[in-house]
Amino acid sequence: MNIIERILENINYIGAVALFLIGLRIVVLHSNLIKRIMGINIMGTGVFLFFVAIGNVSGGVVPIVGANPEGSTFVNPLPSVFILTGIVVVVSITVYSLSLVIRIYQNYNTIDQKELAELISEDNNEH
Amino acid sequence: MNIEQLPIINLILFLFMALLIPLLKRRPFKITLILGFIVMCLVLASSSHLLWHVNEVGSFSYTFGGHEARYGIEFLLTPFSALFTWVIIILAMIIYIYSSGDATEGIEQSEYGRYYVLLFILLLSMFGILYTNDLFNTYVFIEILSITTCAIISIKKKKDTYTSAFRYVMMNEIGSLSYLFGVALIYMATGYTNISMVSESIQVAFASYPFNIVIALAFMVIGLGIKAAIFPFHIWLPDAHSSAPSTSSAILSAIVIKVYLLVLVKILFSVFGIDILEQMNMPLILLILSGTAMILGSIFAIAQKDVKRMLGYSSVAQVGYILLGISLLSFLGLRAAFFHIISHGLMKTALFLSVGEIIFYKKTRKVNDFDGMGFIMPVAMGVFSIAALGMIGLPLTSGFISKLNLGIAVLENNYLVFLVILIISSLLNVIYYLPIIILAFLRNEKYHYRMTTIEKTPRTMITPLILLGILIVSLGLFPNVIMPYIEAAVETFIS
Amino acid sequence: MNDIIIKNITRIIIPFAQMYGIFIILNGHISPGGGFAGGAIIGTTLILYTLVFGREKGKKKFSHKMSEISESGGIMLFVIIGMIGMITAGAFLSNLSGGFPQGQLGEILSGGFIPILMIGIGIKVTSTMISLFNLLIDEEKL
Amino acid sequence: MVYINVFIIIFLIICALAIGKIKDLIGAVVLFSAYSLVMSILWLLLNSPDVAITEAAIGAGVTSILFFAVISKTKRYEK
Amino acid sequence: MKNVIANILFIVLFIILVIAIFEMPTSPSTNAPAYNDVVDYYVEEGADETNASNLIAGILADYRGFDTLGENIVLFTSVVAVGSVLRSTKYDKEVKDNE
Repeated sequence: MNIIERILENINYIGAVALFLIGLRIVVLHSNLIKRIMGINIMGTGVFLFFVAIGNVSGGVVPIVGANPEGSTFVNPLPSVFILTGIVVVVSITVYSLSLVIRIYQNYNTIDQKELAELISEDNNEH
Repeated sequence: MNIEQLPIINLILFLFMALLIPLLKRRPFKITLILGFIVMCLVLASSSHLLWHVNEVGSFSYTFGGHEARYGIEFLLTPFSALFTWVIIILAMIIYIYSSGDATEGIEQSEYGRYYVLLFILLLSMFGILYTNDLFNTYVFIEILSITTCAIISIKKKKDTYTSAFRYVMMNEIGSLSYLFGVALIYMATGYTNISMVSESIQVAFASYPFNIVIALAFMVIGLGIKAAIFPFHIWLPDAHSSAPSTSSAILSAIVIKVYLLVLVKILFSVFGIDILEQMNMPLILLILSGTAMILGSIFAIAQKDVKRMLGYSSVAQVGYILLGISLLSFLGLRAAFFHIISHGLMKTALFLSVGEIIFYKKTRKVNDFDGMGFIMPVAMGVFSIAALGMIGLPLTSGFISKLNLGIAVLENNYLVFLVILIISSLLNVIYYLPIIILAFLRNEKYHYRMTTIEKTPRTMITPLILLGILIVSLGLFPNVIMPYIEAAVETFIS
Repeated sequence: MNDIIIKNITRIIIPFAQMYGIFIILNGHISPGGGFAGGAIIGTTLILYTLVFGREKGKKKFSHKMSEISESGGIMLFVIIGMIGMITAGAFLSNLSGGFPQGQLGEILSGGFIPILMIGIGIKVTSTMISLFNLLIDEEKL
Repeated sequence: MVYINVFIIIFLIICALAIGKIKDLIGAVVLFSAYSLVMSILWLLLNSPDVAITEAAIGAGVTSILFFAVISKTKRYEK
Repeated sequence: MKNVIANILFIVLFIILVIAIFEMPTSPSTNAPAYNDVVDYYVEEGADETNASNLIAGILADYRGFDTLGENIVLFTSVVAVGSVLRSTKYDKEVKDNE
């Protein structure tokens, strides 16, 4: 079957897109705040997987000069550089949002979006 | 040390200032404030020089590490980036002077140091976004910008700031990752991240891999649209604006959103180019979004009782105006959009800062409590009125000029519908701004006696407000002072 | 935690893990790895120490002041190295053209400022990780 | 080689879906840790060991610890 | 109900993206458009210009060193931001007293 072959060829890209969308779904629809932060992380890894898949060369070797036999093709080093930056950025965002979660829990005693929305609307009605 | 080093020196000055503040925490806070002011003055001087240089001598590029632009990272100084960094530093200085009069509402004394660290890193990232000519470098700066903007909201220790900051950080992160996905798709099809190189090879890539380019455009516009509060993605904005400290709201609404819109302009015109956009019917989609934003933003604003929320929704409508100018894809349209970015920046700063002063001294944010406020705080309310009249678009203010320009641009393209929408939106603006002015100044004779008991506000708070009022009026009277620079900025995208 | 087995095993593991982290940082430019990975590994060992021996002892190993210094020190090092390039070669972050020693390809001392930068990044990441963990875990001091 | 790749991708997708479904947050973090580790193996297969090391240290190590720290201060089970 | 609609939307989006992927230059070879002259330059000249045998480290610190500086600034900012959120202050004391 042609279609299965093509899926197998592009499996990394399809996986990347799937992870991106699953992460997006968790961020948008899930009501638990910590789960939503995990969703951000999953989205991030999806994008990074896409980048890595762009850089891959089948039969290529890691771009380290002198450690590989002569004549071998190197993989594209640039996507790796992008991702190294990206991973750290996503971690920073994660930690910042986790600190917000701690504060929200201390103030409202819940980390569930639906309960939070109710509590906030109650607060607004009191004033 | 030649002129080409100035952009990076600006960034390093901001960075050093941000690193210096924690070291100074045992000294009196005044020293930090004065040092920060000196840094801002230096940056203002160098940005003014750069603005003069790029307009008189010509644009130039600066590459890091002495590598060629395509292999490394490039800073591109065009009339566009020079003009808007100059505007940003002026607005930031006004807000900075205001906030130094210990009116940073809701922020505690012990957090002042961190607030200014975040403020300087915020400025650094905005300068970086405008200077850089590299898609991935833009992503890095966008992330710095989004984390700092969230942090200057959540620095206020109140219950609702945390929830609104959390929502903002989630939306922001979805936006950043969508943008990064777009960068990945463009990199996949062209092999470059340098904007000039991409725009050279994108036509070929579009011919061979159209799906890459279409999806990349969609992801980037959605990602930046979330951050710039373009209509269907604006849900984070009113919460974030109303719960943040007043100075932060002014920064957010007047500068940060505009920076994202400018990135969007850069992406649309420099990366993709008008040809591809028109083939994809992108202008039509953006036009529809901007039209709905202009009407619905104003209608939502009418329904608000909290004055800061009202201003937030008004920003949604104003983003619609700017987007309308951008999506006409014409010289006049972009000129109107750029002018409106500047004039709305001034007006929104004035509105938020004057409201901030009122909230700080009167502890009220309900629209109905503005009864007779004009006699209690004449300067704040006076500047508020000037800015509000500007938002309505009355002559003599800068708002009138931007609406006039926008109207001309719309007529040039024969979009009569949008002229009607423009007028309806202005009328809706009248409905929610005018009652406040009438309440504050014209009704309730009994408040007249309060003229004698004017609140003593620090001079550092009054001066920026008066300055803003003067700037709004003078920009309305003499728009031609700044028009050549704006036209030069437009010419970097449309020749 | 008062389990003697965990304490002793942690004592044995931590030096090796830290050595591994330092190895990764120092070899970042000749083999896979680099400042981020190595810094994160050293950071996790410090977090492990704090978890096993408690916050007070952890504070002694890596005090607040030290983390603050390495916090801004990492960036400062970066910018100063960049400025050296700016003065000598006229471009921010000039490496070999900025006059940094070239060294022998494949040795640890090679690549101009890259090893120095990697060490800077490593220190920065380490201190960031441990101070973020401490901020998150700290009891409220009311 | 291709089949290992496919297997890993399926594992990752199932992991991500399970993170969305599971009610116990500690379990979700453990799943997330496993997810990051397998992701780093995948990146090793795709010839980028630098990224794999960083992801194993930061994604599976530090991020999980930070999640645990926060869960210990908030609620463990969601409704 | 809302979830079902959202799920269908996500599945449709996924299918669209997968169909788009089939049209993209996905082949993992040196013929891919991403593997262009820039990469060739890095592979051929990178080791000489930076004198680091790991090209990724060379690009990270030298060619794209400014990105790395930006990333360090992100880390610094995150520490400041988390500190500003989590450092307990007078406000928390008031909340505790009220309870």
